[in-house]
Amino acid sequence: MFILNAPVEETIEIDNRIYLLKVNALEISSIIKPGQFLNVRVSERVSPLLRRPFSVCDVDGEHLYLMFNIMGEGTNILAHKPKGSEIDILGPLGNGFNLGGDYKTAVIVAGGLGAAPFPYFTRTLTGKKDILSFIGGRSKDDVITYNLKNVKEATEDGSRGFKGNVVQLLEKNIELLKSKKIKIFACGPTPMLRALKSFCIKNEFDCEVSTECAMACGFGICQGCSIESITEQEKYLLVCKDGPVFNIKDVVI
Amino acid sequence: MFILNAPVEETIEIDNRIYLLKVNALEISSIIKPGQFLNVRVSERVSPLLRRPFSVCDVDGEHLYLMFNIMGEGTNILAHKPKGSEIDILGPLGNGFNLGGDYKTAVIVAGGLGAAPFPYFTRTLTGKKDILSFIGGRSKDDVITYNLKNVKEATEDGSRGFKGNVVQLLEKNIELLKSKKIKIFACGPTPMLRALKSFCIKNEFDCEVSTECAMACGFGICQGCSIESITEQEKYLLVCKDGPVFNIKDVVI
Amino acid sequence: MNIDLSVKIGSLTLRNPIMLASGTVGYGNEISEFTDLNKLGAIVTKSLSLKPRKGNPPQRITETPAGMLNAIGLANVGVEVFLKEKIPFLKKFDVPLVCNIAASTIEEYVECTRTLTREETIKAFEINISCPNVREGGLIFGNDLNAVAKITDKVRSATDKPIIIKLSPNVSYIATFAKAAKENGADAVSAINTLVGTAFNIITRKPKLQNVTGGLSGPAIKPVAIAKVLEISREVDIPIIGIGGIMDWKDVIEFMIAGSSAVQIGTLNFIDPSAPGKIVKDLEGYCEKMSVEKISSLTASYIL
Amino acid sequence: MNIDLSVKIGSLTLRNPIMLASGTVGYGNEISEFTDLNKLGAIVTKSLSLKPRKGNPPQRITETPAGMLNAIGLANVGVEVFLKEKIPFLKKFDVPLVCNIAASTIEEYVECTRTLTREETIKAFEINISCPNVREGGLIFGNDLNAVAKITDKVRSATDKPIIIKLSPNVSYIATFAKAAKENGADAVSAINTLVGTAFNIITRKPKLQNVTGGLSGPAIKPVAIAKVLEISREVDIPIIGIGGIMDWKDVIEFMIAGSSAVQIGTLNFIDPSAPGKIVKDLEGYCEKMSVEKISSLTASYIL
Ligand SMILES: Cc1cc2nc3c(=O)[nH]c(=O)nc-3n(C[C@H](O)[C@H](O)[C@H](O)COP(=O)(O)OP(=O)(O)OC[C@H]3O[C@@H](n4cnc5c(N)ncnc54)[C@H](O)[C@@H]3O)c2cc1C
Ligand SMILES: Cc1cc2nc3c(=O)[nH]c(=O)nc-3n(C[C@H](O)[C@H](O)[C@H](O)COP(=O)(O)OP(=O)(O)OC[C@H]3O[C@@H](n4cnc5c(N)ncnc54)[C@H](O)[C@@H]3O)c2cc1C
Ligand SMILES: Cc1cc2nc3c(=O)[nH]c(=O)nc-3n(C[C@H](O)[C@H](O)[C@H](O)COP(=O)(O)O)c2cc1C
Ligand SMILES: Cc1cc2nc3c(=O)[nH]c(=O)nc-3n(C[C@H](O)[C@H](O)[C@H](O)COP(=O)(O)O)c2cc1C
Ligand code: FES
Ligand code: FES
Repeated sequence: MFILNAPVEETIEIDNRIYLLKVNALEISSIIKPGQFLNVRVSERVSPLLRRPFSVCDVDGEHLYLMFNIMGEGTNILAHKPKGSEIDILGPLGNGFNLGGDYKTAVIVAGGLGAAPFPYFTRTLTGKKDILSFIGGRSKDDVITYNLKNVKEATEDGSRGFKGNVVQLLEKNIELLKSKKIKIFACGPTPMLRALKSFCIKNEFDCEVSTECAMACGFGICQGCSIESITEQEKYLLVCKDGPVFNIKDVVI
Repeated sequence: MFILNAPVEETIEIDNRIYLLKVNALEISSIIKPGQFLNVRVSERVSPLLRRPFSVCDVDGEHLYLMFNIMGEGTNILAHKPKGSEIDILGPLGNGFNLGGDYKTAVIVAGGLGAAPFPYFTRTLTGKKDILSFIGGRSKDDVITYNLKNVKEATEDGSRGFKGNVVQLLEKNIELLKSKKIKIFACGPTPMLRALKSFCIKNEFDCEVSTECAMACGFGICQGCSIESITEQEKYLLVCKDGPVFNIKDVVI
Repeated sequence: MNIDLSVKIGSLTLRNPIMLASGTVGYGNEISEFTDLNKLGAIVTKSLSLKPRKGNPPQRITETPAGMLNAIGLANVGVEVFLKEKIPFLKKFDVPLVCNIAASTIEEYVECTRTLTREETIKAFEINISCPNVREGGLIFGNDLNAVAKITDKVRSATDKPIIIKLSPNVSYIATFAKAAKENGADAVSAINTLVGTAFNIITRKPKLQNVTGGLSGPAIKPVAIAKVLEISREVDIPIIGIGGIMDWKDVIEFMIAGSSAVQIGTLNFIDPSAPGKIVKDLEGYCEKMSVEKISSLTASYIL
Repeated sequence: MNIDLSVKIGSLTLRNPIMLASGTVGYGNEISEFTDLNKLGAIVTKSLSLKPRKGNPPQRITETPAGMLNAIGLANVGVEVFLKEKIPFLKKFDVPLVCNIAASTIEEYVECTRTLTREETIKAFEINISCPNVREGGLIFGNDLNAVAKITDKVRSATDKPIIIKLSPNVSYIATFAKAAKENGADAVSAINTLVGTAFNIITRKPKLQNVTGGLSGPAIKPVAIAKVLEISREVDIPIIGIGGIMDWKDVIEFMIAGSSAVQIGTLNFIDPSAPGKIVKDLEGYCEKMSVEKISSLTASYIL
């Protein structure tokens, strides 16, 4: 874990309302793994007070990329960080995806900004496993396919790709999925994850999911990020330390 | 009184650590008088919460100039407002200097940033009255003579001009002052104003002083900016409404 | 859609829930340059006492993180001057005028109310028992349950107009005070007044306020204010006027959900005196978008 | 100049006034990656109860203007696991360890203290009577003067080590609680714990915290905390540990001037876990520059 002031090299609006922030942070970029995250101090001032967590979106040498949209004050400030300024980042945090294992095809399932961790994931796995990406969103503006491979799209309003949600799209492709030795890696809004969980249990697919919740510290000292465990009844798990990636069967979503 | 978003045209560091902010605000620039002030919202965020008051430093057509140094968070933000951004200003506020009257020479007395209101004052009075400026500071870096005329300088460490404070410099020039029909216009730190008050009373000089204090609203609704009156015992005067310019005899400094 | 923004505080109907808080708009004249008073729910005067009060010596205010401390000390023109010099201006507007009263003795509360109630422009009274910056007569009424009960009872006898008791947050259980107010005839309570706070200048080692302590207001106190409103709402059946740190229409909705029938805007007036008018418009927009026909249906609509 | 940063809390000497607050550093391991614990005044553990506690269900935290609300609900590993699994790590450091204890009954407080006092690594106890997020046994101890007196007295009999009573700010007069603590044998008090607050999601109309209310911490509460420290300092002769919203060395000086012998850093640890170490260095710089030979001379150095 490092806290460092990373120079901002670029902030790109890659799509309408989706930003990519490129910072220079070799200490972190050289060790961070797909699915891990950073906790970013967006301002030196007392408001916004807390750091904001972001998945590592991509890594390229000494560069780290974060992907986000403007949700509130923190992301608004981040989107307007001028080139040459510095941002205070803390990381790498949490456990990333477990990329190993006895599967041939990594199936990415993402909704909206849930796509954020997968460019780095894809880069890391390319050449090692086959990759299939199922990407959903409310309408075509919400489908983020930046730096992903073999993408199938779903939109709820049918404005792009399959009309329906991304889990329905998985259902539609069930034969394809069953025909391969797959492991699912997912990130997205809670309703999507709930549907995905049923889908995975029903079809006995192995699935790792990156979860989100409100966080204060990001590294295990505030106990703010609790998530109910399926296996351990006596205590909550911590999203920041025990996750954010969990086996979808292990946590209450 | 107007509240408006004024485009920032330029922020110039005119001297080490002294900034001049140029904004476009015709509604205000066309009516504001020397000695009046503006209350500036430096940030949309909840911190810094309150507006920051600044004297109008100069006016040039539709342009207003503010002069300040970095005292804290508010002035730090202001100093780094990018060209093209907007700042929310409220004004004109307070009563300016009473420029009329039966005097021939306007004597400016200022210490440090107390020089801020006098460029506009000088511009307005040029051609109408003679002007003599007595400008003091701790050392040469604190003596601000930007856009002033007929300047005599004083520094406490003797690094520029007269060695001593600005009131001692007035004392030294007492013959000159007595030989003219003068009115004094002053702004500066409290110890300077106290000394000036004694000086003016002793020598029976008429003197208007621009005072400063902590303010919340700047236009008379919070009652935060009270100042003790010499004449009225039953109530405090308000710096923002009854001032900031007072006859030096009328208020407790 | 026809949106009904009106709310009721006892027998008083306001055209919308936005009131201007005592001590943050003087007697209405300066702020009328920025916000059309006729578009607001009500305005509450600076606390009035029987005689004029000079207030505390400067420095009276200082900024704190997301808030401010004030120790104005109830500087005001007194009842007589108010009636003679301030009412004529306020008469010009079609907005309910609530007179806030602060006093050092129970008798003074009664006397103020009795005098002011004759003035028909005044539509209700807000009784300030909770100013943290004045300690006269040895009592801090706001922290004394018996005093609150007694003041409410006596003021009740002095007027037929609605009485709102403005509660102090600096107590262990605010609901017990709301209950005392209700049981003694109050029509509503307002919550909250400022929290006691202080700040020191670390160079001079003196308090930043001449009065040593002051009242904390602004966004910093919003979570505390909402918790106090919720506490009263869950325990006492009385209309609540929510106050504390409101900066925009979203804060207004939050206060209403937590139990407020109306709200007051305080510190925000200093920062943006045009905000109250804007908030009324924004509330209308919100109701339209969310298909809320009567804004009063939001009051205490929390789902716990 | 030879600067003496050491301070005394009863019989306990700390090498400097910077302590880490309970619940904001777990049991020390994570934060030790960012700040050298051996350079700090003391660390206070997360509140321990006799048995492990799961804490409140999520969502447990939310941000507010210049602050945050938490309703962790005293999630902790319990005394037994603490002794077995956490103490070995903490033993490696040369920093006074203060054990914070929270309990639902007076007996539980005593039992915890008695068990823990045998562990020599533990140098003092901080008794949390003021957690706003747990209401068990029907009592909120922090608001009950008799309970505070009784707990202090009983815990006093259970250990020879210094006892610090951590006071609730959610009371009318905190000094009366400090007095009860002192009279019943406490060596010091710490002030303050969090203020009760809440926040609602205006779309779902549900509280943002599953527990409904939570504790407000961070810079927003600093003026309130300093006022409470000052109140105690003026009325009760007992060492005070100041807590609430400290963000930098200037805040530490302000708390000391107002009456604190030492301070605790809480929420700041989440934002910058390297800050406590930096603050110690900055304090040394300040003392050098201002020719303060003994930092303890700042305690209650206010000029009112
Ligand atoms: C481990 C982790 C990884 C994340 N990775 C990414 C990422 O790669 N890209 C991205 O855009 N976002 C990501 N998020 C979510 C991101 O942290 C929030 O969007 C951000 O904190 C919002 O900050 P804000 O100040 O702009 O909004 P705020 O003003 O704080 O909130 C605006 C809205 O966003 C909601 N919100 C706030 N925090 C969260 C959160 N943690 N999760 C979900 N909703 C939230 C609030 O409830 C509110 O409705 C991640 C969160 C976690 C916990
Ligand atoms: C009518 C009026 C006109 C002014 N005109 C000018 C001007 O033309 N140029 C200029 O540089 N400054 C002027 N000031 C002072 C200016 O308002 C403060 O310097 C500014 O508010 C500091 O804001 P900050 O956030 O940077 O500092 P803060 O963080 O608020 O404070 C930093 C330091 O400055 C001190 N300070 C804060 N406010 C004031 C104040 N009102 N007066 C004196 N000291 C203060 C604080 O005590 C603190 O020590 C004027 C003040 C008034 C009342
Ligand atoms: C400068 C100032 C003066 C105040 N004066 C009074 C007063 O005279 N009477 C009163 O009942 N409340 C007074 N208040 C309290 C406000 O009415 C309100 O309860 C409090 O400020 C919280 O609301 P806010 O956070 O929106 O400001 C004053 C507040 C401020 C900031
Ligand atoms: C997430 C969180 C958890 C806390 N847990 C405890 C606790 O277990 N026991 C306790 O006595 N105080 C606890 N506190 C209170 C802090 O110790 C401290 O009193 C409070 O946060 C104010 O200080 P701050 O503003 O610096 O955070 C907790 C505070 C936070 C923010
Ligand atoms: S975010 Fe603090 S423990 Fe997980
Ligand atoms: S600053 Fe508000 S009345 Fe003067």
